[in-house]
Amino acid sequence: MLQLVVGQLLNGIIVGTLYAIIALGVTLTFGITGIVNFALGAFMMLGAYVTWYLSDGAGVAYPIAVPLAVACIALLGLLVDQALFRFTRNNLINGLIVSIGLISVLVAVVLMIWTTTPQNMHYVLPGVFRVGGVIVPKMKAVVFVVLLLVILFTYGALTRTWAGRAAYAYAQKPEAAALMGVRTGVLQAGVAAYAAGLAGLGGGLYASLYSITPEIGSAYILKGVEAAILAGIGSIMGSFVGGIIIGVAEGVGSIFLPSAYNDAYGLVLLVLILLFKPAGLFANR
Amino acid sequence: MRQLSRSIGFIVVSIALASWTAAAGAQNVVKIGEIEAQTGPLNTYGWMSSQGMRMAVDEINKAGGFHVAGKTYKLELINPDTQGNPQQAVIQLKKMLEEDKVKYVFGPFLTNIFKGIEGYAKQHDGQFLLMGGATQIHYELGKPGNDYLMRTWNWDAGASGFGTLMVEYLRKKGVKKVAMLMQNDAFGHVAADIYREAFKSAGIGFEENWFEPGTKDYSAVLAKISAGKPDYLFPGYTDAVLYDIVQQATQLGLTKFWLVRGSLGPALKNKDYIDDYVAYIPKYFEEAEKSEPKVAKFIGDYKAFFKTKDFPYDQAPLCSSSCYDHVFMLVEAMKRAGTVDDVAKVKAALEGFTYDGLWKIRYDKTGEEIFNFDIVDVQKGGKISVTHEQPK
Amino acid sequence: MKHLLWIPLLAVPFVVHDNVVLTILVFTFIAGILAVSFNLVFGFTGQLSLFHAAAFGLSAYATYLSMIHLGISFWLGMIVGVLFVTLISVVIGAICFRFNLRELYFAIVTLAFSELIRLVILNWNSFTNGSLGINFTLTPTLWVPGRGVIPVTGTLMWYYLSLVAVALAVFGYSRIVHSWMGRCFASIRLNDELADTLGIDVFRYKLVSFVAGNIGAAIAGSLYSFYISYIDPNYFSLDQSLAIIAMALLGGREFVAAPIVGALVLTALPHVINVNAEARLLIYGLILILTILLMPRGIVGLLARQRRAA
Amino acid sequence: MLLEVRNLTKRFGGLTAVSDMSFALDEGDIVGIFGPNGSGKTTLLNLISGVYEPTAGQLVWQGRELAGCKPHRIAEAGIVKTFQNPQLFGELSVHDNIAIAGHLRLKRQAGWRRIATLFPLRGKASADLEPRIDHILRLCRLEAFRDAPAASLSYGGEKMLGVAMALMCEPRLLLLDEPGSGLGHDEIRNLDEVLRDLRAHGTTLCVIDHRVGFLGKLADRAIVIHHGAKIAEGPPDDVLRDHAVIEAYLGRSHA
Repeated sequence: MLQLVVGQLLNGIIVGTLYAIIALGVTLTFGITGIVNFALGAFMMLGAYVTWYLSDGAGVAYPIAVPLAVACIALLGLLVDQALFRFTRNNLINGLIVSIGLISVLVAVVLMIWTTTPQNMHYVLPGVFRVGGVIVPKMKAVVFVVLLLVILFTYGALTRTWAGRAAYAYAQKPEAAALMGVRTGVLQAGVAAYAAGLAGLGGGLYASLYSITPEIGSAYILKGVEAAILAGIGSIMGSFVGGIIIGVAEGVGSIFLPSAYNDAYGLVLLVLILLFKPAGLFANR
Repeated sequence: MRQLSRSIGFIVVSIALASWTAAAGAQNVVKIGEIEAQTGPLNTYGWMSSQGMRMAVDEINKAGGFHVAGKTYKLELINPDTQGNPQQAVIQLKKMLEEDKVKYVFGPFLTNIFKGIEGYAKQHDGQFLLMGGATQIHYELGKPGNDYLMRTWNWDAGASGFGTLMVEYLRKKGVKKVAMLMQNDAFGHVAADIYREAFKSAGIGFEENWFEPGTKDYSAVLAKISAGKPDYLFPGYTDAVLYDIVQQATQLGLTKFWLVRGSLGPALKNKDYIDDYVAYIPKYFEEAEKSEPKVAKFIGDYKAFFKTKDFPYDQAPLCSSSCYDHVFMLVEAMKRAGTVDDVAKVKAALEGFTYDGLWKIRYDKTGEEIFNFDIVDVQKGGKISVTHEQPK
Repeated sequence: MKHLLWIPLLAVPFVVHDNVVLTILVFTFIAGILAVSFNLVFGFTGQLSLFHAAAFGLSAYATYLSMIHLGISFWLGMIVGVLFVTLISVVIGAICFRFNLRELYFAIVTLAFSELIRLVILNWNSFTNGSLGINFTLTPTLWVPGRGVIPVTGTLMWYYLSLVAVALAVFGYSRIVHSWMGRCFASIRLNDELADTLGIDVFRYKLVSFVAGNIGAAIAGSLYSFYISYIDPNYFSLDQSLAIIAMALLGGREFVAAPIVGALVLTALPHVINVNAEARLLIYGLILILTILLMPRGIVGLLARQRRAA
Repeated sequence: MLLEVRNLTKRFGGLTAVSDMSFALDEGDIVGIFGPNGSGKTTLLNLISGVYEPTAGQLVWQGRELAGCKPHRIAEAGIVKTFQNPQLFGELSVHDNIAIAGHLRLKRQAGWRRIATLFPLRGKASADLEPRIDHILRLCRLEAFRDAPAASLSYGGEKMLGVAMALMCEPRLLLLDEPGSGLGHDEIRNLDEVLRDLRAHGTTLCVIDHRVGFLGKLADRAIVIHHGAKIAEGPPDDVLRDHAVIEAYLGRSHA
């Protein structure tokens, strides 16, 4: 029993980091552009498809396919931001609707190219680690490490570099930051692209773990938004912890409770946390 | 606000026009309809079957149509996409029956679609045939007021049920305990109800686990299952979930699988990690392609028709080929009945013979299909053994 | 004046003898009730509720199950459904507004609640028949002068039933919106702190608006489920809520009846343009995007502006 | 006694914005509260109007404890405040802004009967607000802008509308936060008239200003606060001669 719980704790943490990478994108875009971009889920889906296509279709080695996919998605994110989201800055509802429309468009495109038959990438790194009866698939461990590094890097970049501080300052007080010479337009575009890139990375790594269908985006964006919110939107490390909280809640929850309610455990936590801390766990207000 | 009324009026008219123009059709054409989800999370069956029908209709028309009572007819296929949404299905079916005057409708495979259209379809009992694969249809067959219904798939349970034979196959292997891991949706529950009984009567232990459709990471529930040490895992239907379940199950030491819906794909991808994978496959194309010329021809035609190099071996058996057969079988029945619009006669004809196409298909007296199928057993390393079953 | 626009709708069945068009309109009217009531909460009070689809589904279940288990008529069942939804909405609304959840937070928490309700309905097999859904064996009845009490069957009867329902909904909601209470809603939407210092009980009127909106959804739910005569947990899906938002936006947020136009377009679209599913999905997405970017005031807003300009 | 403020204190974290403030207002008083910028005047008003919850102390309103009540309860009790930089429903017309402010009047007049007016055949309850709205529009010289969107008003106009909305609430105690700041001469005179009219109708006024402008003449009692504490209270002329006050304004050297 214990090893079952420990195993799911680990698994929950790993699955959680996949939510976290989306949550991170959500938090960044919200902080800088004032909208919640639900299309990040679709970007993740695209990232998965592109990675799969590059490695299984075009025969690019997986470690190279992923960065390529990330670059593509980041570029796409940039284009979409300039073409659409530039006009919905700081308008939550409009941004939401546009991103939902964008989801339909992207899914439609994927359907036209790859149909709905689930795609499965070759196994990049089969096999598992066994530690005292606790089983962790090797690839999952890799995914966890990569995502963790990226999240830490993002945190560092935002707190240590000028651009990062500019972003932070902007998120706190847009006018002031603008006065201090932060070039708003560039900043927003950059963050949009970066968030898209994060989603693309999530997708690229996802492809090595699960089968790919056009619907995968929706589940992950919901979990991502949940994570970002229960952590307190705007907090980098918060979104990380938030993702893990949801992942663990699902993993451990479905050991003791009926697995059919899997999705509920995260939601219940979310509601409870918001009721006792309406701005989220890590919110600084 | 008057603008509002004007715009409403405008759109109403445009809809009307659109549907009327759609209603206009040529003579000597037999319209056949299809109500299936060709997109959406559960579209595999609908998508594949619509492919099969498109091929069949094209072949028949290319061959100059068919002759009934001295007249030559061509087929016109009307297959909108329900997207798995009952509301759309209702409207589409109404359009078929009332405007396009379609008398033969194939589908649906999805239970919620069937439930959605059933109320309306009943009102047209006797005026058309609905030939669908949805498991729920089984429970409606033969009831008064349901003469319009036929079911185009083997039924799991019962004497000639393929499920019974599948369980029997497992019992012969000396299996004591099976753990089911099913989608928590309509078919999932139907399957649970059927196989709970089937395994009980075969004296095999049966344990139920459920997951939300859309789940990707099953390791939690799988870990829980493997703690119970079952002999075989009975994973959900559709490949969308099978690939993930099989991979994650093998990682956790669950290496034996038994399934009644879904393809061999997951087994072949994980052939080095599984020990045994028993699947119900309506027809094992990889083998049949070599042994049966008809099948080889079909595969060739498929590649030509859809301009693709690779034939979806794992998906095709699910239905595209069975629906391909159904069109030919329907045409044959019309010939035998000597009419294209007397639904009752055509139905009687359908039930009156065995069609020998890719499949050997016949209907039982309730209007449910019985066809031969294969039990494919994949061993570690990908060694495959096939058992051909011909239900009585 | 604007009531005149109902007259062409009354006449439609005499002009258009086409069941498909009428069916599309029936779905449009029912969806219209849904969108109009949603717009009370969203467009007029400024609260983005994602609970609307849940209210719709809950009432559908409550109506049918109460008819089965209490042996009451459809109309009583609908009242049960409405009361039940009212009760749930009061609880959920009170929680959200008492803890002063705003914008995104409100949206997500209401979404969370509807997801939880969906999961309960989905897994409470003994009572709701779970994912298999329920096939209705009962039909609503109506007293028609000269013909007595008759069951509501056939597209034509449903057409008029749903037309009356949506007309009543529009009438009722415009009474609210153009009253002192509508002004309270507007003040909350525009500047709730100021409203507070002017003596308006923000909590109370947010709650009133939320509940009033969900009641509309409840009525729509009972009608819809009996028209399709089938319910399953998909009624609660997020897509439903999103479709409702799309209708309200496409029609126009600032007029009570405008969302009906959005409902018409989105209901009719799949059947007017005959393209494959992928293309249809593409078009749907483009419509949403272009509406926001090119006509944020919606179709009716656009027409209204043109009229003012002319 | 109308309102009694007892040892009112507000701390934000370490900062004490208002400390141990006590004073009383009688029916019909016009009290000016003076103090340099950042001396805690606005915070004091926000405490009285319930925008902030006091850290300590009481607000006794006609013998009833108000501290901790929500703003709308306090407004209903009869205390209404205007904002230093005007708060409006920008996209609504001037008339509608005032009409919204009529909510309390409606509530007092119609009570629960106002629910009935939602149903057909019962007339609009807001109808009987109109004469009052017109009166206030005239009083505040806003008739010309009746149907203009509030956002289109000049700064002075916006401040006037703020006062007009406060009047529509029919307060027994009106708290004005720097009503004069940023106004031109005519606008000041107009404001002065409005306030005198209020006094004539016996409305109690509590006006804060950082400088002793026209209020000096209007107020019949002045309270000077500095660093959140009361340093002087009494007739304006005496108070403004007080050493502490001069110090607070001009610094020690001039004392």
